[in-house]
Amino acid sequence: MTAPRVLHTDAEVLAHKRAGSLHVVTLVAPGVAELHRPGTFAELTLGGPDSDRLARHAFWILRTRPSGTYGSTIELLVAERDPGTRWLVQTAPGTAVPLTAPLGRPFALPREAVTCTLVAHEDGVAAVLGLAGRLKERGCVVHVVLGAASDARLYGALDLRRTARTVQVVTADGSVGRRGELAEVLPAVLDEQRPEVVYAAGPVPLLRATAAEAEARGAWSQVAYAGAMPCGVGHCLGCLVPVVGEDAVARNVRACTEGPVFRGDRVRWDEVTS
Amino acid sequence: MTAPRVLHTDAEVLAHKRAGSLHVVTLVAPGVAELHRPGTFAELTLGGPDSDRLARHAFWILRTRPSGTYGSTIELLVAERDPGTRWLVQTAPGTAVPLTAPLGRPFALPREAVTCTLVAHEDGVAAVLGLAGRLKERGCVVHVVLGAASDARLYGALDLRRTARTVQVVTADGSVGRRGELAEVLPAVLDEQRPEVVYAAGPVPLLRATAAEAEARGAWSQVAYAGAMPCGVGHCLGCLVPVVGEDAVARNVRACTEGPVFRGDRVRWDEVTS
Amino acid sequence: MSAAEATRAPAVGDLGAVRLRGPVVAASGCLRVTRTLEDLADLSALGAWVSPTVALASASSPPGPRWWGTPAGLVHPTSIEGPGISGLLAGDVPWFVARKVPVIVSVAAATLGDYAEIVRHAAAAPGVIGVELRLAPPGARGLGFHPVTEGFHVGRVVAAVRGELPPGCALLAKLPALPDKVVDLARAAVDAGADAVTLVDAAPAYAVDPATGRPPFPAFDPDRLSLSGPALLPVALRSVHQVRAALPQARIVASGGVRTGADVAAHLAAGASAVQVGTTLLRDPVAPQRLRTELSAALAAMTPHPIEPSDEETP
Amino acid sequence: MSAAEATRAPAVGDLGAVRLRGPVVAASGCLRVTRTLEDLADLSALGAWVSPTVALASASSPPGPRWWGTPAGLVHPTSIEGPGISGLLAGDVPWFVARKVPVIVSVAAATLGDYAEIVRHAAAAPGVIGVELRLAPPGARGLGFHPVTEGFHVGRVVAAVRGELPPGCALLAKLPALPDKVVDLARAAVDAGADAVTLVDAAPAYAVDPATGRPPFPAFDPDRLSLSGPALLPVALRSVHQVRAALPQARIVASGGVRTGADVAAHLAAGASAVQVGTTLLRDPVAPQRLRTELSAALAAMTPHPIEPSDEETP
Ligand SMILES: Cc1cc2nc3c(=O)[nH]c(=O)nc-3n(C[C@H](O)[C@H](O)[C@H](O)COP(=O)(O)OP(=O)(O)OC[C@H]3O[C@@H](n4cnc5c(N)ncnc54)[C@H](O)[C@@H]3O)c2cc1C
Ligand SMILES: Cc1cc2nc3c(=O)[nH]c(=O)nc-3n(C[C@H](O)[C@H](O)[C@H](O)COP(=O)(O)OP(=O)(O)OC[C@H]3O[C@@H](n4cnc5c(N)ncnc54)[C@H](O)[C@@H]3O)c2cc1C
Ligand SMILES: Cc1cc2nc3c(=O)[nH]c(=O)nc-3n(C[C@H](O)[C@H](O)[C@H](O)COP(=O)(O)O)c2cc1C
Ligand SMILES: Cc1cc2nc3c(=O)[nH]c(=O)nc-3n(C[C@H](O)[C@H](O)[C@H](O)COP(=O)(O)O)c2cc1C
Ligand code: FES
Ligand code: FES
Repeated sequence: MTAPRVLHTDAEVLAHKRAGSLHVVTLVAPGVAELHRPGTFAELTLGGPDSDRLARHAFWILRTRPSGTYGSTIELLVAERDPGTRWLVQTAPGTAVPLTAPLGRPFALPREAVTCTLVAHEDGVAAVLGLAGRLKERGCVVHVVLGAASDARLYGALDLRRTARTVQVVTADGSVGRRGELAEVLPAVLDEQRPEVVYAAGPVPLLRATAAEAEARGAWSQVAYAGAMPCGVGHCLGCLVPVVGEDAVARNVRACTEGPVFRGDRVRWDEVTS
Repeated sequence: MTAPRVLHTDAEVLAHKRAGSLHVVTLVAPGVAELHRPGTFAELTLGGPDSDRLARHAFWILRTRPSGTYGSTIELLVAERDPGTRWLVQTAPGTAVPLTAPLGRPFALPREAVTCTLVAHEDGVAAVLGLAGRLKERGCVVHVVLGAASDARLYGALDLRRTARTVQVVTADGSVGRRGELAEVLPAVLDEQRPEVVYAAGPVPLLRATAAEAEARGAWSQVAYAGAMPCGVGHCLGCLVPVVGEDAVARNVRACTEGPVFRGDRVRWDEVTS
Repeated sequence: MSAAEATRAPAVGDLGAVRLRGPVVAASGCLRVTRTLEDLADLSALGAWVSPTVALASASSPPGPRWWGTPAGLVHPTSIEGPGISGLLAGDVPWFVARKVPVIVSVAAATLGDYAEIVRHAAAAPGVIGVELRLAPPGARGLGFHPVTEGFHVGRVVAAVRGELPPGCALLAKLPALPDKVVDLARAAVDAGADAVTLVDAAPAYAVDPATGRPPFPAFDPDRLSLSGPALLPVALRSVHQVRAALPQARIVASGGVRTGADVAAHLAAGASAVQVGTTLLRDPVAPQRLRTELSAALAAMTPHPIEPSDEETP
Repeated sequence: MSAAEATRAPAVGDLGAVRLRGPVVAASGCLRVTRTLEDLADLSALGAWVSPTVALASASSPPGPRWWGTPAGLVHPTSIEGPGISGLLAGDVPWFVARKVPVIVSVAAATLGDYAEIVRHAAAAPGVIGVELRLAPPGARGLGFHPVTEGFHVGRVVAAVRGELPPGCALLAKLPALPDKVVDLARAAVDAGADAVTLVDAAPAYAVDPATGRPPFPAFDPDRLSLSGPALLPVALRSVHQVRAALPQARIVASGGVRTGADVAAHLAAGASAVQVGTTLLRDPVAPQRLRTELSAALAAMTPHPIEPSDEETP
């Protein structure tokens, strides 16, 4: 048998850190760091062993530390959205959290050293933080545009300034950066930066706008889909995304196994539901 | 409306302390301390808001502190027996635990200053710790006999030595005190101490033996029943105990409302199931 | 059901012969008189109290365990015990009436004659605003109760008792959890004159104690166990939805799985005009007032708003 | 059931025409081929894999949400989609066969002729040890599938396909969750020649999205929803217990609510000779090996030990 490409383990909560209204949760998860590539995700069972909520939860892998004092750890950027995430950000250190990772197909990286624009909304930044570094290693010029409702939901700008040539920030309430929405500023940004590849992570309307604006400019797009993913491992069909295959045939494919990263021009956006 | 005799509140976990293999859990529960009398109990909802286990859990009120730095608190002595109690002893301070207390009828206290023997098995000591003090205040001579599987499951002997004239200890493995079972040593103890009232808290066989040995010696017995009590407030009939009423009529009564303390001679022991 | 259909459906609290002061009702067998009941529950938050099911005769309740936790549910024996109709009318009914809680008496009987007799007693008692027929308690075959598994059985029982109810006293028919039959049973109940149908009784179930491989209730018949609690919510909602779709004018009292105000709102949106809460009363002694508060919030958050909750008092 | 009766019941793993290598079976529609499946699940821990239900023709699966969490359960649309029988036999079946996992093909059809045809295809494929008829998928009226709500319907379908199975290929009849009918349906299936009955399919259900007051699946028919998951355990156990009591010789494959090895043991103690696990495979990708381990412990802790688990390989 070949080495596994994905692991299932009882990860152990090591630490929590608040970041505005978001949370960074560090988990001891041996082996995951080594297998992770930007765009893959971790699927967690939240709420403890007696929770009556069966759906699992997907999270981007924000950072990995292949080895440290506590062994191999990963960090997640968590928005408190529902009972499961509320539980996660309140767990006592040492709590076991069943975790399956890394799952899905990562972002495709350009073969050449080209210009790339990374667009991320709120916790979507967790999908692109590591990507920025990888692209820079390959000699790419990296621009980043981050958006959020407000300052409190913005994360990673400082970190990204170390790798990216430019980092722009847009907030809906204008509490930091420019006031506005990512989708609004996108056309002007792309006209100015002229990337060959646009990477995006965030809600569906942002992904759709990214795909359209990239295509209009002859650029590639790679969009990271974060809709419902109740099982994360391909069994439930709860994550079907309508795409057009390389054979030009329309199909509905599982985002957890065929995605979560898709080529923007392959998605039939009119039929995407959430 | 008259003042309530029982409160329902989201108690807050203040602290945990290990005591051998038992745990002392301190909860902020305003008002409960003032209403509590030895023998009443607290009913807790364990596992958090999304737990799929519906049965609640009963605990003796080990100690109360009507006011302190954190307001009115109570302490419980918890044996880790099932998923609910495992959750309780691992909760982070600040966790909310729905709590209803004090429930049930307390131990009856003798009108005169008589000799009393208190018999308790493991966490049953939580039912009699406060009782010993109350009896002493009334001028009673208090003897205590504690039993446990081993030293690690024994609690409160030191505390009780301050109020009780004698404190004897029996463990099944002989790790502390005499080796043996409470029910075995009881006849000799009662012959020696000649109490007018025997109080007991522990498993049904101990309560039954206490009732029988007391009756055989013309003493009263007050036994604290700790069988299943899934609702604790009288609605589910999950706690019926067969008794003979003062009118000499046989009835099955709710231990959570008519008990948990019963006169030992009123229980139809042959029909008690657990 | 579309919003337009929802407005055609019976109003919240409408039980035909009476209108409840609020939609949340204590389910049969799940709220009992105790010394401390009023210290905990705000009884004014209840639209009504449904009594435990009684028969003509009294029957004693055996001691020992009688519920077993299952995932988000509890399995319990189905048995008709307690003080009988006279004991109930002399004891718990006046207790609630004295506290201004509208009372619905739940009854079961072995023959049509017994049904008529027990309903006559119940409906005549002061403060009783309704009678709920417990039809076919799950696994009741052999308990001596009138067997009710087909529509015509339901029709016969309802017809036999209909004449015993004075005006202002509602007749409710509580139906078993039989997904393929519920519409037929409900239609038969309504056609025979029931004011409303209560959907549904606890579901037929079984449980195994991991220590013994057998049901954990030595004192009860293992073939007469049933499931209650949140686990049942989607199953009960299904019956409510089906009956509402098939019988747009029928009044439905939902029963099954309610834990939060959102669950009450879900039952109302599916077509109920009142909603019973059972198991949750065992787990949360302050549930009546909590559900009232949560329900307002849940209805306010639902778009389109499915119903207009009624705050009118029962006349 | 007494211990004496238990020993008379069919042995663990016995499905008549075949004997499974272990009692834990992946339920229909809950385990699918992915690139990483083998990295997570130890497929050798499965007694068999039941395919998602297929029809003769293929049908595409609409995108968008298709499950909704309820207390300890999930509500999902009942629909027969996927590649059709030829696609399945060309794709996933050989994938599992190549990995030495015994395959049971689940089928549904609209007519008796179609049933015979699809079973013939399925049973002839290499590595297929059984065919499971999905009879009356909950709310299937109108989907064009053969309606199955009475014993004689079941008998007709089973009789129509019985002759299509070669020796060594077991015929399973998966029955709907209809508590009052399950014994009749099971008897009809066995009498018509089914090797075993699978008890039960997901239960008819309904769900309301608190934001809209309507079911949360815009792409699916709101009248064809069903409930799966741990919430269902006591309901499924009841059917197993009832059929075992009524038909002591019948082979039963349990389905419903299994989360732990203790739940598998409970189904075995209630009378099953194999136990399917469905929803738990969605939530715990390592469930096959976990259940195998937990089952041994659970059986060891049960007194009296209800059954002797079989470790024999399928021939
Ligand atoms: C008056 C009184 C006072 C007490 N005082 C104390 C005290 O001071 N300290 C102390 O430590 N203890 C005390 N106890 C005992 C304590 O309440 C319980 O023993 C303890 O909480 C364990 O509960 P249990 O017995 O219900 O647990 P278990 O026996 O572990 O629970 C068994 C129950 O779990 C449920 N269950 C099993 N499997 C599942 C599943 N898969 N999903 C959902 N549910 C399931 C079943 O309903 C079963 O009934 C007291 C009890 C009483 C009545
Ligand atoms: C690939 C991917 C990556 C992601 N990365 C991140 C990330 O890095 N950071 C981040 O914060 N988020 C991330 N998300 C989003 C995150 O997984 C979810 O948004 C979050 O966990 C909330 O889950 P939800 O949407 O299911 O919750 P909700 O929308 O709150 O849950 C709704 C579900 O709850 C269930 N439910 C409702 N009521 C009940 C009840 N009474 N009982 C039981 N169940 C009930 C219903 O099934 C319903 O489907 C990511 C998602 C994906 C797919
Ligand atoms: C402890 C208990 C006792 C019950 N007793 C009765 C009863 O006497 N008569 C009756 O019609 N239903 C009885 N039921 C069923 C409930 O009234 C209710 O219909 C069912 O439990 C489903 O609702 P729930 O999920 O809110 O509990 C009882 C349920 C429980 C849990
Ligand atoms: C996502 C999902 C898909 C399912 N698909 C099918 C199916 O195609 N055919 C079938 O017979 N049952 C299907 N079922 C029902 C399961 O096979 C099983 O009988 C049911 O879920 C009860 O078992 P469980 O509680 O272990 O999930 C499906 C269930 C789920 C949750
Ligand atoms: S999340 Fe279940 S198949 Fe993708
Ligand atoms: S514990 Fe429910 S009535 Fe006593």
